[in-house]
Amino acid sequence: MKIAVVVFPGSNCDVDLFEALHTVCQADVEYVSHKEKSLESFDAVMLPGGFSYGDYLRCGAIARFSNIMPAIVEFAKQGKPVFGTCNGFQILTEAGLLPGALKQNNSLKFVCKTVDLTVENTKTPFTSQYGEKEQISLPIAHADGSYYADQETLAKLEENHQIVFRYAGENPNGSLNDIAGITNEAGNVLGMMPHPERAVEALLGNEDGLRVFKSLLESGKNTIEEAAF
Amino acid sequence: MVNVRIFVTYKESVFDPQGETITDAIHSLGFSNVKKVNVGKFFDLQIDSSDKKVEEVVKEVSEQLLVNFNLETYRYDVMEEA
Amino acid sequence: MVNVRIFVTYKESVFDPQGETITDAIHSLGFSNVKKVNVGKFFDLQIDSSDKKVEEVVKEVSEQLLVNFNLETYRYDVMEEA
Amino acid sequence: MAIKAEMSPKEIKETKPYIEWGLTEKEFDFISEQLLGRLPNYTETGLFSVMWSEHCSYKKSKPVLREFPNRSKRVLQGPGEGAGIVDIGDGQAVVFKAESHNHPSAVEPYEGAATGVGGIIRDIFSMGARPIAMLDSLHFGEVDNAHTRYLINEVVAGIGGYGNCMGIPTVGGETTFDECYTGNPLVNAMCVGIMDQNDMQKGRAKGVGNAVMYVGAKTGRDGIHGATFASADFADDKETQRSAVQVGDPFMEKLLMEACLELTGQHKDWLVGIQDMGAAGIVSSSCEMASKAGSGMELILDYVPQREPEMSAYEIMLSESQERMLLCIRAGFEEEVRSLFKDYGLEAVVIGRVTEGNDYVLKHKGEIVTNIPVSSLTEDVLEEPSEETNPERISVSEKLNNWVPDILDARETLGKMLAQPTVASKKIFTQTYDSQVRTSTVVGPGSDAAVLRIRGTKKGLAMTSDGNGRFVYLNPLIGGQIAVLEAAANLIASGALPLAMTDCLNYGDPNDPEIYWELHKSVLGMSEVCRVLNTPVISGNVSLYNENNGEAIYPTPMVGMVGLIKNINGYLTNTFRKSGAKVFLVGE
Ligand SMILES: Nc1ncnc2c1ncn2[C@@H]1O[C@H](COP(=O)(O)OP(=O)(O)O)[C@@H](O)[C@H]1O
Repeated sequence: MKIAVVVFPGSNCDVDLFEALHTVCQADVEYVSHKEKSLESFDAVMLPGGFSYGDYLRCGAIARFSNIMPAIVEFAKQGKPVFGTCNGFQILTEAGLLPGALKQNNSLKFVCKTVDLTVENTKTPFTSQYGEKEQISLPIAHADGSYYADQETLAKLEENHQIVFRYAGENPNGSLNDIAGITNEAGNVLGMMPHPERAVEALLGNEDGLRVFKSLLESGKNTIEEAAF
Repeated sequence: MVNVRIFVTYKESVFDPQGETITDAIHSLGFSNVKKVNVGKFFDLQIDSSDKKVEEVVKEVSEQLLVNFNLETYRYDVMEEA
Repeated sequence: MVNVRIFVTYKESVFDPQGETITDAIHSLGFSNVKKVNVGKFFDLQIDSSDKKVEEVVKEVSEQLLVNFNLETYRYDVMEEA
Repeated sequence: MAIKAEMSPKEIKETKPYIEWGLTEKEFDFISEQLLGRLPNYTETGLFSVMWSEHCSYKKSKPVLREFPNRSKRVLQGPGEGAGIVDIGDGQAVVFKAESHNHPSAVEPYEGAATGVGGIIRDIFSMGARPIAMLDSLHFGEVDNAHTRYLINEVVAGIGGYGNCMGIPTVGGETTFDECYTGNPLVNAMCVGIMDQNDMQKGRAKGVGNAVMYVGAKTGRDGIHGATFASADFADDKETQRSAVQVGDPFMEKLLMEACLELTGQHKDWLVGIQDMGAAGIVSSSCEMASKAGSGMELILDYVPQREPEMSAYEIMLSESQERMLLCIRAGFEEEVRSLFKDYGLEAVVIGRVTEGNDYVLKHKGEIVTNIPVSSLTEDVLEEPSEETNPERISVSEKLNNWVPDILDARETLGKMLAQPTVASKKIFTQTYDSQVRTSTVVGPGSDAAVLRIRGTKKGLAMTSDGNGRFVYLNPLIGGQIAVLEAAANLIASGALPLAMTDCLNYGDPNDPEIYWELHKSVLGMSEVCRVLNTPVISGNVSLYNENNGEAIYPTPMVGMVGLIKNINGYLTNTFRKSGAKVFLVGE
């Protein structure tokens, strides 16, 4: 499986995603510039955290007009795995690939800490290696992570099991329904505020995020095997 | 040249922590007669009106870029012709 | 009740990176006739006018809290009596 | 801003506006009579007033700074460049420096702190290094004051706002509260970078005909006279006269950093020298680059990208607009450089050339607006001898017996101590900093020192910033010693070998002989410990005139230190790891 890490002007967790995949998981991964127009030859796409275009206007609002975005939208439509963390999640909502929006934290402040989460859906390409309702901890680092969607959308998210991660215990930003990560209806696009790529090595004190990447790589094996038959 | 001011605010149903925080701060300064504060942003655009209809441009720019309809709503005033 | 809208903007000489970036984005969307974008914020205050003069309250709240005079300047409109 | 007709040289001599700009009459006369042999014009007077300020010239503190040891086997670059560089083996080096932004932060705390962070980051990547961590050292008044609380919130938000957006983790620092900082808070920031030794760059412009290129943000009227402003003390009635503070644009700086690192890492053959435009903007960067290389320089100011209309030569040269760098590019590679920066959405413009001789020539609108020797702005600055006297409080206290605290209820005393804001947890601040981005932070805020791993190696770096104005106030010599020892102890307690240090010397008005004495004695104390520990001072910063309405702050040297951990798995934290473990007290 070949994975693209998209780099926007102002992305700054691109290295972290890359290293998590490359060094820790020994995956086949490449940086792809926002200027590119094609994702041909890739099997999965990851959008990193950071401050694309300075997060001026709204987080992710300007990045969604990058050259690469139509290719990402097409990629998602084909049912291939697309993942966004933090700013990546914000870009996916701004681009309409995921419902709802992320607004300023209720505290009005940036918050960097480790939070507890419940894994709510293990039937996605990014969570198959977790147990149903498993409790994990992951770092968050954002100023605009408060998930918002109207009641109707929220009800649909719940009903379709699109909520993948929920804050357990304290809600750090005011997200509705304690939402920390969701998928699209088809389940192949996942956006989450926490940073699994920051939790993949014992040296840094937390490995709870590793299985997001392992799940993805595992899902790749399955599809390749399927394709082979 | 036409000047247009576009006002963007959260929809009514969306909780605005900033408005609340500012209201509290105003009260703690002793201005208890300020009952409610809403916060919004505005964009002043200078538009060259020669080629395209100004209102069309304003709508497109707002709807494509300046406003996120999941959260926000907008209004605009076309100000003076400069 | 009186509604007051306070407009806060950067002073002219102050560099506004946000306005520049948004202008670039608008241009890259193809709206080249948008010449300039300035960004500001506004505060809508509902003020109970019975006790103190409204304008005084507005000035004090703006100058003590809402406006940073190192960088910003403000204007306000007293809107309708509600 | 309307353009006022500029004063003629004669008018300048007669009405002495330069005194307002920080130049003394003696200096002005020396410049006209000895250095130029004529009266300087308006622009030139402006250049002298910023370049001869303490902030740019260190004319007051230089004699004291000579006390610091600055060499060891590991030091690859000592003081004098953007930042110091230390060998950490395997062809790698660590680069670090600290910088103060006290006065700008007192006036406009958010932008003041943010642009302080931006400035120190540029110092690091201008050496060819990738910034990997930020630390800060903050000193405020007591928290029961509403204005102080405002300052704290804004300063902390400004530091986080800039560093978070840049994707450089803020991993440590210190925060203290004391009455003496109420009107003049201290905001010091330190940046640490890492590099391959063959990527080392210097800020110099040599090779006649090579291009002087300007890159980054456009020049506006922000912060004009900021450098002199940093060297004159505050009084409340001056509040309204203060010049506009610069606004930071971390997004622009992120692009600038990536572009510069591509240039320094992959196109060394194009590049002769690189320096950031910090205090006193174009003038200080350009004349320092020429001065260090013994070159002349000619700049055409019309080519400088400008944000505002009708800027005068004086304004263009003295502007402190942020996120700008100056490059010296080998003739023939200008186009390549332009296109490299364009790729990042940035402007790179040739604004002049390196020339033969020693003349610093500026042209604007077809006229020569400056023509002076380069050295007159840099090397010829008059050092100012200072008087020193031992403050009475010290001579009196020396005769007293040591005060011994009388603790009746240890539990109660402990409780009270822990409730002191200076001692209490700083989590509410450090949680607003992204301390983990770049996924190399092994130990973040909350331990003795921060620890980062170096990717691709077994090594790690420990880093800390420490200072204690109260100790230095009570006894500058011992206080200075303690400052360095505390930093070193923090590194050792994290499992690291201290390598070298940087500093920010925050003091009051050096023309006061007692304050100069404090400065001198504390630097002697620090130097002594540096020699013992073999931790030379490789970079640093001086911030004098930290006073409010005539009251000086405590003499507050901030010490920033970096240590090497040979095997990252051997790092230590300040927590007990399991119950039942033995506890030892080491030392006397
Ligand atoms: N302003 C700050 N920025 C970042 N980290 C800070 C700051 N203030 C304190 N810290 C962190 O909090 C911890 C405790 O700080 P401090 O009270 O100065 O302890 P110590 O005196 O033991 O160094 C340290 O790890 C320090 O890095």
